[in-house]
Amino acid sequence: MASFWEYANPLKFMRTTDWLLPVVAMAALVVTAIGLIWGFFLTPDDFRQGATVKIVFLHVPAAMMAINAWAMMLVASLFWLIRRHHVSALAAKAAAPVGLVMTLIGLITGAVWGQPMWGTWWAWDPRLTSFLILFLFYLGYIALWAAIEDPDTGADLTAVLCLVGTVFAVLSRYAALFWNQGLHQGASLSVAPGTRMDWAYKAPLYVSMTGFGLIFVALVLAGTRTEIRARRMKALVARERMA
Amino acid sequence: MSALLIRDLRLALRAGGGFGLGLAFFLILAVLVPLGVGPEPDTLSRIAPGILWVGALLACLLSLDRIFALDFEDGSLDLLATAPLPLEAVVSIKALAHWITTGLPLVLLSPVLGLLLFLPAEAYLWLILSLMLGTPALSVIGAFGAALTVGLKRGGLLLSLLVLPLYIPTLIFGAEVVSRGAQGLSVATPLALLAGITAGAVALLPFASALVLRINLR
Amino acid sequence: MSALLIRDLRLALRAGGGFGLGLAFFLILAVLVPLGVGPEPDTLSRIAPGILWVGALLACLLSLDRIFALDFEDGSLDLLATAPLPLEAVVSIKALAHWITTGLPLVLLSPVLGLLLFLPAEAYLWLILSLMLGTPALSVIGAFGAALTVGLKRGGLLLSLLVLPLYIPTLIFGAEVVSRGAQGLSVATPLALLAGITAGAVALLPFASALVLRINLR
Amino acid sequence: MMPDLGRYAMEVSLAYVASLGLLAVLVLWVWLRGRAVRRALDEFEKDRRGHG
Amino acid sequence: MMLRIHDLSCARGGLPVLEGVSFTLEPGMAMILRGPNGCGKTTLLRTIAGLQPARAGVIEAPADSIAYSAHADGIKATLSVTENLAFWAAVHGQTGTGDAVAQMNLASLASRQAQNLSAGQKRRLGLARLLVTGRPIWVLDEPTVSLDTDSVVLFAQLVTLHLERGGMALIATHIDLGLPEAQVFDLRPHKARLPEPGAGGFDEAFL
Amino acid sequence: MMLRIHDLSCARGGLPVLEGVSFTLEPGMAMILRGPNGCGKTTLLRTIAGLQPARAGVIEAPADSIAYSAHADGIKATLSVTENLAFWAAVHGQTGTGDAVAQMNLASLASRQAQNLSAGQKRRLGLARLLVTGRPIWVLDEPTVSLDTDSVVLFAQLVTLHLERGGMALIATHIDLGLPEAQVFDLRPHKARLPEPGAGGFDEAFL
Ligand code: HEM
Ligand SMILES: Nc1ncnc2c1ncn2[C@@H]1O[C@H](COP(=O)(O)OP(=O)(O)OP(=O)(O)O)[C@@H](O)[C@H]1O
Ligand SMILES: Nc1ncnc2c1ncn2[C@@H]1O[C@H](COP(=O)(O)OP(=O)(O)OP(=O)(O)O)[C@@H](O)[C@H]1O
Ligand SMILES: [Mg+2]
Ligand SMILES: [Mg+2]
Repeated sequence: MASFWEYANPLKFMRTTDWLLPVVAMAALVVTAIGLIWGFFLTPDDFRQGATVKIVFLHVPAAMMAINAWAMMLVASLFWLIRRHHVSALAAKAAAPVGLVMTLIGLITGAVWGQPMWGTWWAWDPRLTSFLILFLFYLGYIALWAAIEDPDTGADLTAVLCLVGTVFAVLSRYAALFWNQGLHQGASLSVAPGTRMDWAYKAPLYVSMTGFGLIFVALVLAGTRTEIRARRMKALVARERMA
Repeated sequence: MSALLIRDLRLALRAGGGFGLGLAFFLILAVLVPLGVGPEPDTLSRIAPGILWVGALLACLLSLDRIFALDFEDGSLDLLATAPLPLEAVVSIKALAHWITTGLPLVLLSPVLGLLLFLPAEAYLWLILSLMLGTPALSVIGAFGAALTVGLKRGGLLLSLLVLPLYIPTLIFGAEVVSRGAQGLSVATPLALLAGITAGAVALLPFASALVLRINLR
Repeated sequence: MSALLIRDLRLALRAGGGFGLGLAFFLILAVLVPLGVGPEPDTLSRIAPGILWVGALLACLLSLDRIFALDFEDGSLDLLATAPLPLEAVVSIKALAHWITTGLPLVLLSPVLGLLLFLPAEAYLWLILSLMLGTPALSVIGAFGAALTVGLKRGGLLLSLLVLPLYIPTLIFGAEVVSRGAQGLSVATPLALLAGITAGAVALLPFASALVLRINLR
Repeated sequence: MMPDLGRYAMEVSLAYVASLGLLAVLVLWVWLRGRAVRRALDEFEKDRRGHG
Repeated sequence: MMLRIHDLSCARGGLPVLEGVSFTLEPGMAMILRGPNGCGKTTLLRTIAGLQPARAGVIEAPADSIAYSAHADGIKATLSVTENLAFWAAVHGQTGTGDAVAQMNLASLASRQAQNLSAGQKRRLGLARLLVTGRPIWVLDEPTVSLDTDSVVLFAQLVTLHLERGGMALIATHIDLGLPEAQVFDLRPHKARLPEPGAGGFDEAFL
Repeated sequence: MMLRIHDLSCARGGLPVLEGVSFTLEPGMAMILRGPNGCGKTTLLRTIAGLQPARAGVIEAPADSIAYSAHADGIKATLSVTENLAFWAAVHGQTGTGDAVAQMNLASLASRQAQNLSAGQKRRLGLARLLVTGRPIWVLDEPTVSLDTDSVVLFAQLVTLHLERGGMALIATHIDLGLPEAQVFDLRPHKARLPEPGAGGFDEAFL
């Protein structure tokens, strides 16, 4: 386990990602391209949904990553609060914009899909609603980081916001479920019983989910490297001012 | 403890303390909505529960930055942090003072605004009850947001952005109580959930707020 | 003159300048209202014009205190007052910068929020047009309010109270344009009145604002 | 090459264009910001070494 | 009952400011901190008062024994002198503010709102607060700013009385307070040395 | 081109502060204002700069000839040194900030954000602003606060150069600037006497 914590050292992290980042980035590009090309060009139309079923290869991976990104931020925030490793705080900071864009892609593809399927761009369905609320949480988290001068204070405050926000995001999900029962698909893919989706769709879907996951990892690594550099720059400037 | 409460109430009531501004804002909002939406009693009475709750929430929101910012600026907060009171108690009492000067008057004013929005007669009781149960949660959650942003210059809009999403569960259950009440349906479940949220927030959030405040002071 | 405009825009866009917060607030409000009022598309689409206008107004309102307060605190306002620019021009340009960073983005975001509130398809054009015509008035009137309260500590809530009543005519005509548009009625009269208010406010209010500002500086 | 998207051509292509566009913007933003920060830091450190 | 500081090191804004500060205060002792602007006096006092964590080192003091007074006085402009004092007395579980008012020569101003006091009077009110905390260790940050000479003398008498009763005082100041019995602690030798930035490297603390 | 003050009387917060102030500045002249804290230096300078009306008396100066510099510098923390200066230059219809940057020894900091400047560097930036206004009459309120001795000398040279070119300077300060040619104007004799409150009556000014 001790070896794992070494990567929380900025220097070690920079060295490792020096070679890891290009690898992950390439993998992300290739896998995503395969998944999307397969999904877009090589899948049959659904008998009910027609060609719109092709949207699933963007919608579901994006939605999944939007939630996973928040989960990753939660874990990184906990790491920071407990072990105070700077890299984890900076990784959480770097993940937020990626999560935000994933949420946005989920929302947009969902809206575009909703128009032919449900006859409306938007419905106040609980799942959609909680997704919109997640979007708001991302905005708040990013805005708080941007507003604070001192990096350690920023890391502390955003970490607490992430924890408290998670609790309230979950509460909002239940509140939204209580408030309105919706139109949206259930978990048609995740759980084994009643597997409703054909392998012709499932296979490319898995590929593009992996691709989105890799994109996320690559962007977070790149973002964390940037944040580490920015942090070092800030420290050097402050130190010069002091001397 | 009571000394702090009394001081905060006294400061709010003295000239320039800002007591009544939240109330006035609530009133103005209830006037603006009919002006924007149009005067039909049907529509207004349908949306009245939601609008009143959203209005209460915004009125609460706008007075949040007074909870800690003034004490931070004049150094009182440093001194309170070194006083024998635990900071958790300070936070709770300040949230209580905020509720007494903002939430409670909102509860009392709300029936009047209900009239302006043609709230159905059956709903008044539930409006008062739900606001009574829910506004403490608004103050406590708001105190958390205020503690998060206390050191920031002109943090007002950021504060709103952080706090409003946290208000969502309270809003949903609160408005649901009133609109179910207006339709004569059972309100037991949302009322219980509202009470649960308030109880949870009051019991747990002061710890988070005190933590954040300590971080901001150092 | 353009130097001032460019500086204000640049400041708003730099980190911590608060650009986008008003927008986020507008978005949150459009989310809160359905959560309070309930998800029925019928009701929502009926109240959408009014709610969107009230939301734009509040988002504008909450960013007003940035117009002068920051410049006042760091002494720039004193220096601007002694610069060769007439203070009326300073006020107008600052209102313009506020509009570009708040009003204009609101206009552009409003169709998306229209989706969330099920605004009828015919109304989108009128929504954008009316906001485009009306938000400059909001910024100019707001700049007047900000000039009135510039020296006050935590003047935010007071500012809201002073400005909201001044916003009422703009709100009424603006929302009327959209709701008539939604029903397919003629919008010529309210549109003309809205344009009239904006033209009048833009032409005359800067003089009042400059006057008030001069009084607050001395 | 292009599959026949039937009557949903608009929707499907819109979804793909919008999503890929957003992703491209994100990647570009991460990349540009990374480059800017790296350059600033390099310059700063070179300066320091130059001045002793 | 004593205050023991051992090998203390403190930071401000993420940068180390002071290091290796050690001293002990025993009942009846006063210690004056000296050092140029920006040398870290305020930072040290805030650390000792428990408002910010130390980077390293030991601060030993009985719980709830330190009364801290900062650059800002924590005075509410719309409360009267007595109301301000009574509040702090109540917070510290004390009763009666009469003594403090008399000792700081505020009797004629007791019912005046704080916003109508001059800067020096305000400062006297801030110092009177120390008397109503009932705490033995006073940690004071430039207590005599904007006081006139008479008030400085009054303040020195007050500190002497406090020491005679077994209290302690740790005072950061630039001027001569007229406390001959006080020890002086010069902070200049304790300026933190910055760790060398690793050549092109990023160590844990980014420095 | 000159600045003539005759029998000026000014007020702060509704209370008269100074009265009977008269002096004249001609091209090439500098005048130093002296007086204890709170005697009204800032008030007088703000009145002369046109930021507040005089209670009585005459201020004669050509339009748009006064460059005022206050306790606060009007520097935007998120703009760089050049951006800050270029803005003020543009407002005053001037172009080019290179000279000002070089003269105030800011060249190495030109692209640094103002928030990363130390207090003294910030102050130098504030003074560089005077150079880009292109105005002949400098009205400066404690311009050397937080400057180190080298910078004070630099500033004095700058003022001398400005005077040689036919400029004027009116400076409120507590320290010795090293401007032997400057005249000194002591404000103490000009403290406003409060009018006697009319016995039980309310006179025009409520005093
Ligand atoms: C703006 C509107 C929409 C939003 C915000 C949205 C959001 C989501 C979210 C959050 C998930 C869950 C992903 C996960 O748990 O891994 C999801 C999955 C899914 N969505 Fe949507 N959605 C929207 C519209 C639609 C529409 C219109 C359709 C199709 C008619 C659709 C079909 C699906 C499908 C098939 C899944 C996969 C379900 C599963 O197996 O978990 N969505 N969407
Ligand atoms: N937020 C901050 N970020 C970085 N450095 C800071 C910050 N705040 C203060 N400093 C620096 O920390 C150092 C110590 O400041 P401190 O306030 O303790 O000084 P001081 O000895 O009390 O000075 P004074 O005599 O002026 O009160 C100063 O050099 C200051 O510039
Ligand atoms: N708002 C106010 N209301 C009443 N009196 C005020 C107000 N502001 C300032 N004063 C008083 O006006 C007097 C003049 O203030 P001014 O700022 O001009 O002094 P100064 O000579 O510049 O002092 P310093 O040397 O400290 O800068 C002071 O005695 C001050 O107490
Ligand atoms: Mg200090
Ligand atoms: Mg002054």
